[in-house]
Amino acid sequence: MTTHYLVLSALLFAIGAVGVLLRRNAIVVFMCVELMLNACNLAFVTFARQHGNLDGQLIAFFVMVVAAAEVVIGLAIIVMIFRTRRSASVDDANLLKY
Amino acid sequence: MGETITFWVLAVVSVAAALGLVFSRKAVYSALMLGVVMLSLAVLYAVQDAPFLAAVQIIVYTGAVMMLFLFVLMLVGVDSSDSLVETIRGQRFWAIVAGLGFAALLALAIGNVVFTPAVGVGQVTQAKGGNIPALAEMIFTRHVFAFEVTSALLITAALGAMVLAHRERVRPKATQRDLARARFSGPQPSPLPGPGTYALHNAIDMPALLPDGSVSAKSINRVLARHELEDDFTPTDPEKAAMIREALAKGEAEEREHGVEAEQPIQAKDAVIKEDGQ
Amino acid sequence: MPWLSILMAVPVLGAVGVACLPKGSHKPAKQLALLVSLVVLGLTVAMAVQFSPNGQRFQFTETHSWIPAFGVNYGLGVDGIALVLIALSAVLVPIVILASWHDTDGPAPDGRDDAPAPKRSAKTYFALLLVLEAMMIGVFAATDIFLFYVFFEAMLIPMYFMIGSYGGVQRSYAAVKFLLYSLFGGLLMLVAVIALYVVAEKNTFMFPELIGVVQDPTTQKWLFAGFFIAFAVKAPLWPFHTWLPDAAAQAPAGAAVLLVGVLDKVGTYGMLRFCLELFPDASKFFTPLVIVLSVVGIIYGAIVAIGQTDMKRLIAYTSISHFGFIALGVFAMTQNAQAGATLYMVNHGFSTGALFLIAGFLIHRRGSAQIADYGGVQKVAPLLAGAFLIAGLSGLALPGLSSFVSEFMVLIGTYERYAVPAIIGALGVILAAIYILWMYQRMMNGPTADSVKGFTDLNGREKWVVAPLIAAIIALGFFPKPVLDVINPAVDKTLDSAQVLDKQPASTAAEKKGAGQ
Amino acid sequence: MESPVEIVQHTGGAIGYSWLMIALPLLGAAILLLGGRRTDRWGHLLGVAMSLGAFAVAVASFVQLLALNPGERRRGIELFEFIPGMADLGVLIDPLSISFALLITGVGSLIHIYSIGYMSHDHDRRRFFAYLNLFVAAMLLLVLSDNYLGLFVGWEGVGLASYLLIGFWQFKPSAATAAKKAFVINRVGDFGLLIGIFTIWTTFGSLAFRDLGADVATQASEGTLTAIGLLLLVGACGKSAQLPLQAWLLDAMEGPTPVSALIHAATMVTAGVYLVVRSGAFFEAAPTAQLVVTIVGVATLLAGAIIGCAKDDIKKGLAGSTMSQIGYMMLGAGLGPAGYAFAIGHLITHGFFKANMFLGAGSVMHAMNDEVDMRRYGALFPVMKVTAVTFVIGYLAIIGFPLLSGYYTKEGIIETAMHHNPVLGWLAVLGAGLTGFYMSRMVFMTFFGKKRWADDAHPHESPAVMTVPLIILSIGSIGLGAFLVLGNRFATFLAPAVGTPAEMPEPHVFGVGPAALATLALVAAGAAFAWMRYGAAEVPVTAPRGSFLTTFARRDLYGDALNESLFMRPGQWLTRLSVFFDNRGIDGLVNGLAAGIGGTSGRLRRVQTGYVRSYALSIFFGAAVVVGALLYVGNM
Repeated sequence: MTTHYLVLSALLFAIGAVGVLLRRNAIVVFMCVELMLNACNLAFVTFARQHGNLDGQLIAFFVMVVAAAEVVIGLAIIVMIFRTRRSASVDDANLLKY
Repeated sequence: MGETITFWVLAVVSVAAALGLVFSRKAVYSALMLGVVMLSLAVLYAVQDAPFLAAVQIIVYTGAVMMLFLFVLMLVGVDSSDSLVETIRGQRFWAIVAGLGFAALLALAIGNVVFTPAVGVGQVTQAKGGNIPALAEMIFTRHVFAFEVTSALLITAALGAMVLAHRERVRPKATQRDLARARFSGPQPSPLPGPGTYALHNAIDMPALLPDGSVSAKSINRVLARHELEDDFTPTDPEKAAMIREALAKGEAEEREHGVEAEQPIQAKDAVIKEDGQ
Repeated sequence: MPWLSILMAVPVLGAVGVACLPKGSHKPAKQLALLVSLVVLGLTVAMAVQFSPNGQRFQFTETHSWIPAFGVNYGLGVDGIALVLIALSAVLVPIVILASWHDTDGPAPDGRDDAPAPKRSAKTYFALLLVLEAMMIGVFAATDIFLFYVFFEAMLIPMYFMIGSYGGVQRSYAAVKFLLYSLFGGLLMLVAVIALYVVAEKNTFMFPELIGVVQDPTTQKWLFAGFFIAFAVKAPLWPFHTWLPDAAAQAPAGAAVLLVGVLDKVGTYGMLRFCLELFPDASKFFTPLVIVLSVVGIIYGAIVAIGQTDMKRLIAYTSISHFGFIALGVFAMTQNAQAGATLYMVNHGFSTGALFLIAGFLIHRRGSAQIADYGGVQKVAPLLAGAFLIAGLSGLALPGLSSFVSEFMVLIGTYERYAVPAIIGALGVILAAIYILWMYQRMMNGPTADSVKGFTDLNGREKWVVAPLIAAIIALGFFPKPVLDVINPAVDKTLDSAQVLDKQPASTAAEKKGAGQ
Repeated sequence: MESPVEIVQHTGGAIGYSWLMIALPLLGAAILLLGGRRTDRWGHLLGVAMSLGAFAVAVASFVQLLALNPGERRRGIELFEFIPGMADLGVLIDPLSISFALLITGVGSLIHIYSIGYMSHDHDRRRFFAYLNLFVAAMLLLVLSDNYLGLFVGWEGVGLASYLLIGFWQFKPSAATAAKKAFVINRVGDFGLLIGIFTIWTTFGSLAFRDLGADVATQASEGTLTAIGLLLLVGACGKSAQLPLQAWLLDAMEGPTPVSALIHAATMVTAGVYLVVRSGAFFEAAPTAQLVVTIVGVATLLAGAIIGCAKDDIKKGLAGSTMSQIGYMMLGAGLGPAGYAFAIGHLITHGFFKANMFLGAGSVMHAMNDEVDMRRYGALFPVMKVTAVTFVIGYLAIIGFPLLSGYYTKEGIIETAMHHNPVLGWLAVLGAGLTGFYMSRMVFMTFFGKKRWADDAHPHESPAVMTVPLIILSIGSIGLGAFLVLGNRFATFLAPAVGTPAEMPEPHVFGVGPAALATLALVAAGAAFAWMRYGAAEVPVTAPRGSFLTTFARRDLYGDALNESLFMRPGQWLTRLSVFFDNRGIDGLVNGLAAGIGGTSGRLRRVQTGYVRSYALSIFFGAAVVVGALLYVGNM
């Protein structure tokens, strides 16, 4: 069963990554990042169960904490950018280039 | 046996939801899709005897973080759908190639590892009397520093968000006298008509009438009005439907004419700032 | 009496003094610079007098440890070859200062001394010149290889600024090209210096201790290559020469003289001192290559010189041909050839220096460096034309003038060991006659071009510049013995430590004559 | 077969001060050049004084040398060490060098005096006398030096002086080109001599004549000796305008006439002959080299004569004849010890009568306000009596009129040549005939026949300061030949310096041998033919279009055209090619490298698109690579 879980987690991670690459709306990109984080949590929990060692679950717990902090800051930035630029598209902020 | 069934059901649901998250046009739909994924994962945690995590996932993650997303979506304009046409040349193609490649690689990696049957955390949790005490004992003995650091992290995150979102008051707070002066120098001295003042109806979606009898575009919520028109929930009385359509058209005309800021309902405070700013 | 340190300190202090003069004091800056350089000249002469040619090899040595961790010490010392080159630079600098009296001034009416405010600050120019002199003396006096390398690179900076901010129209291109070329060479040498330090495992950079230490032939070859390429770029051997014409053409006349007269000599001096003595077997291995390069340089430099239209570029190409002779002499590894090469370094400094300075006077009068813009100067300024002729003739190694003695010794020394390169090298003598006399004819003879009518002859200052150079050229031409007596023992020791067995491969009659001596 | 005697170190007496001969004119040149305008007034007198001073020292040394018995007549004086360990400059006084010195200073002084008159109107006459003194000093250094290096210094010094004097009137572009051409072609000759000196040094380890005596043949292989001989010959040809390198002599006539007289008739052009005679030891040890010398001599002899026949410019005609007479001397020098005495004898007599004729031509030009074309002369005899008489004496001497000086020395050369190699002998006789023709042509066109003067020309006799040297020179060209040749007086005098031949035939007053009579006949025929064409008949003022042979001669046997196409044009092409290669090739490479680096960095810059998503893509690719690597390493 463990391989199934891991493959699922890999699949979710890949979809999240593709989502980050394809979507232009900052918030959707942010959600895809959250999806990738969750995929990792799933893998951690699976390994915890596999090795019979609670560390996996502990790590997953910490990941959630960090994810929360990250979301707060990320969304604050998105709001701030939106307020100044009136657009939440990721591609609009491309002044720092050649 | 039950576990495999739940796994396969939830796996399919979560993958579909993930795909939906990535490919849906509207941001709100993506948010909901993410919620679905999170919930299915929570169940999977539970199945993998991590009840505490399942609970935290549902309460904290889905409950709080997802809702945060929805809030920001609302702020940013829930209807801001973006077209799926790709602007960067070759981005889509290479993104998919990379995604597939990565997934294949991981699958390959996982594939060629032969797993012994899972040991399961049962034995450890019994010794400590349940999953939560075991986790608690670990957190507060071996990982107490990490725990304290995460608490500091959360506080700073909260503080950070406030600092980021805070807008320094550039001018003194508008006093009562200023507000009065602004109102009478502004285009709209009298308070805006309440939804029902000359309202023929007390429904939220019905536009109020201006003293000169014309429909007030600002008195309705454009998003709701648009939904009604699109999904044909307009009131049966054609005359009322016409009023909604008229208000909506007038709002969009004004929006085109004045540029974006006409979208939001004008607060007096902003009017003051705008005037002084000129 | 730490002669060498004083010799380096005085110009540096002078430079600081010149730089700190109040703003806008151009004339006093020049006078102070001239005074300082004359003091240095006096000190050099005093030092040279005390130098005993047949005494032990390095004299006036000073060794203070500088970076004990690497065994780098502030080692100075002078042997015959280095002394002669230091004397050359000490003589050239005051002459150059005197000659570039108006170089930094705006388009002053020619000849008159009260020129209007200069376009660019004369103070920095003369300060740079003095700093350059200090480094020139340093590079020849250093017996510690690391110190030599430091001076080798440091010399580029003042010259870069002198070309870069005081040069002609394309000065920045020329200055950058000069700097990149030399740095490229210098970095290779840095690698070789470090490798040498590591391979020798003697925890010292002192040159006398490192002679013949590196035994294994392959490392010797690599280290030799590192050193040699740096020196080949510096003293332009054939493929690495394209920076010299640009730098010399764009630099002001005084800077060009120092660039060609002394800076490039560091390259050939380096070959003679470091390449030959530190890596004897590698030198012998690479000798055929170097001989081919130098002979190509001689012929190629001369031919391209004939085709030039710009006066200073032509003189630059002639000095590429002369450097071919010097390198040929160094690597022919016979007593006559190497003594001739060293003497050639000195003579070349005087003859090409005189050519450049007089070209500078002409450009100062006419404003353009194109040969076609002149014609019939001889009628209008006979003294100027006469000096130009003597300098040109010493350029084409006319007997009775200095370059002939050295060129003769180089060629006869090379002929003793390699006949064909000497013969091809001797062809350069004919090409030299063509390019010098053709230039002289187009500029000085024929009907006086109207643009040249307003020329004034050499004024007092310019006479003081040209007279010592011409005197040196004629004196060294007729009586080179005193200089050769200083050079010969030093060359002898160089050849010993370069393990050259048959220094004088002449036939039996030589022994008979030698015995009779 | 007696070889030259040992050189003895000498101190004291006139010979002890013989180095003054070089020093005095050198000092004079230095004073006049450095003095500048201040020395203008008395400059020329100083020049003449210095030249006469040198002549006095030469005569004193000559007298002291005669006083010594023949065995020790080679005196060496040590001066100073030029290049330590290689060569020390010194003076060698022996019969050969003293006879040259006498010729140079004697004729030189006469020409100095003559130039006072000739150059009287030229405002930088001072510079002219400075260069003349410089020339005399360099020529004396050449002939008096006791080693090859000193000889070489004198050799190039003479080349420099000729460059300065040919190009004396610098404002004339033709003079400047002629001067440059002379110097460059001399330099080609010097290149040969330089390589010869290197070979001598490498094989014998010394450059002093003292060590290169007759035993030279034993110390080196035949091959090297021939090589040395040929290289010295190349040097000699360069300086004496012999065949391969003769193009510069005719252009050298651009210089003032005294220059042509002194340098291109009497002294400099004979330096080549001196070199061949002085290095006799090498040539005797290498017969092939000697043969080549004789061949070159005869070839030049004929070429010079042919050119002489076609030239209308009097100075160019005389230059052609000089070339041919030096051909005779080279022929004589190539015959070994037997010919040396006659070669040097002819050299000295030629010095007198050729200088005499050149100065005569100079005074004619002076009178006809610098007209050089003989077709503009005619019937000058009555008007310029002294010049005409001296010129005719010179003419008779050069064609070998019996009893005059040219007859004895040229006859001697032809006799020895006939004895040595008949083919060369008869060619020499043919040359003598041609000489008879063109010299007579020159005399008849100039002094006899009808008047063809330009309308503004009113010739008059030159002032005394010019005619006195003419008279002295003509006296010399009458008696000198007989004095030297009869009784082998000059041969015995030269013996200690150059050795003596196995047997010395006793020359007789009037040669009756077959060769002598044939020469006389041919000369007479030539003169008669010339009288018929130019004396009696009407000489057209403009040169008629000649047959193929005349244009061939007029174009100096296409010597210049040959040089042009063989060396000049390819040279210019090569120069343009290498300048192009240098600018485009090497510089192109360097600048290309720089541009290349600039280009790549420009393209690399474009990777920074500014879009967050493309950066995310590259990060993702990076992650994929890392996973792949881990996988690869994991199960490797």
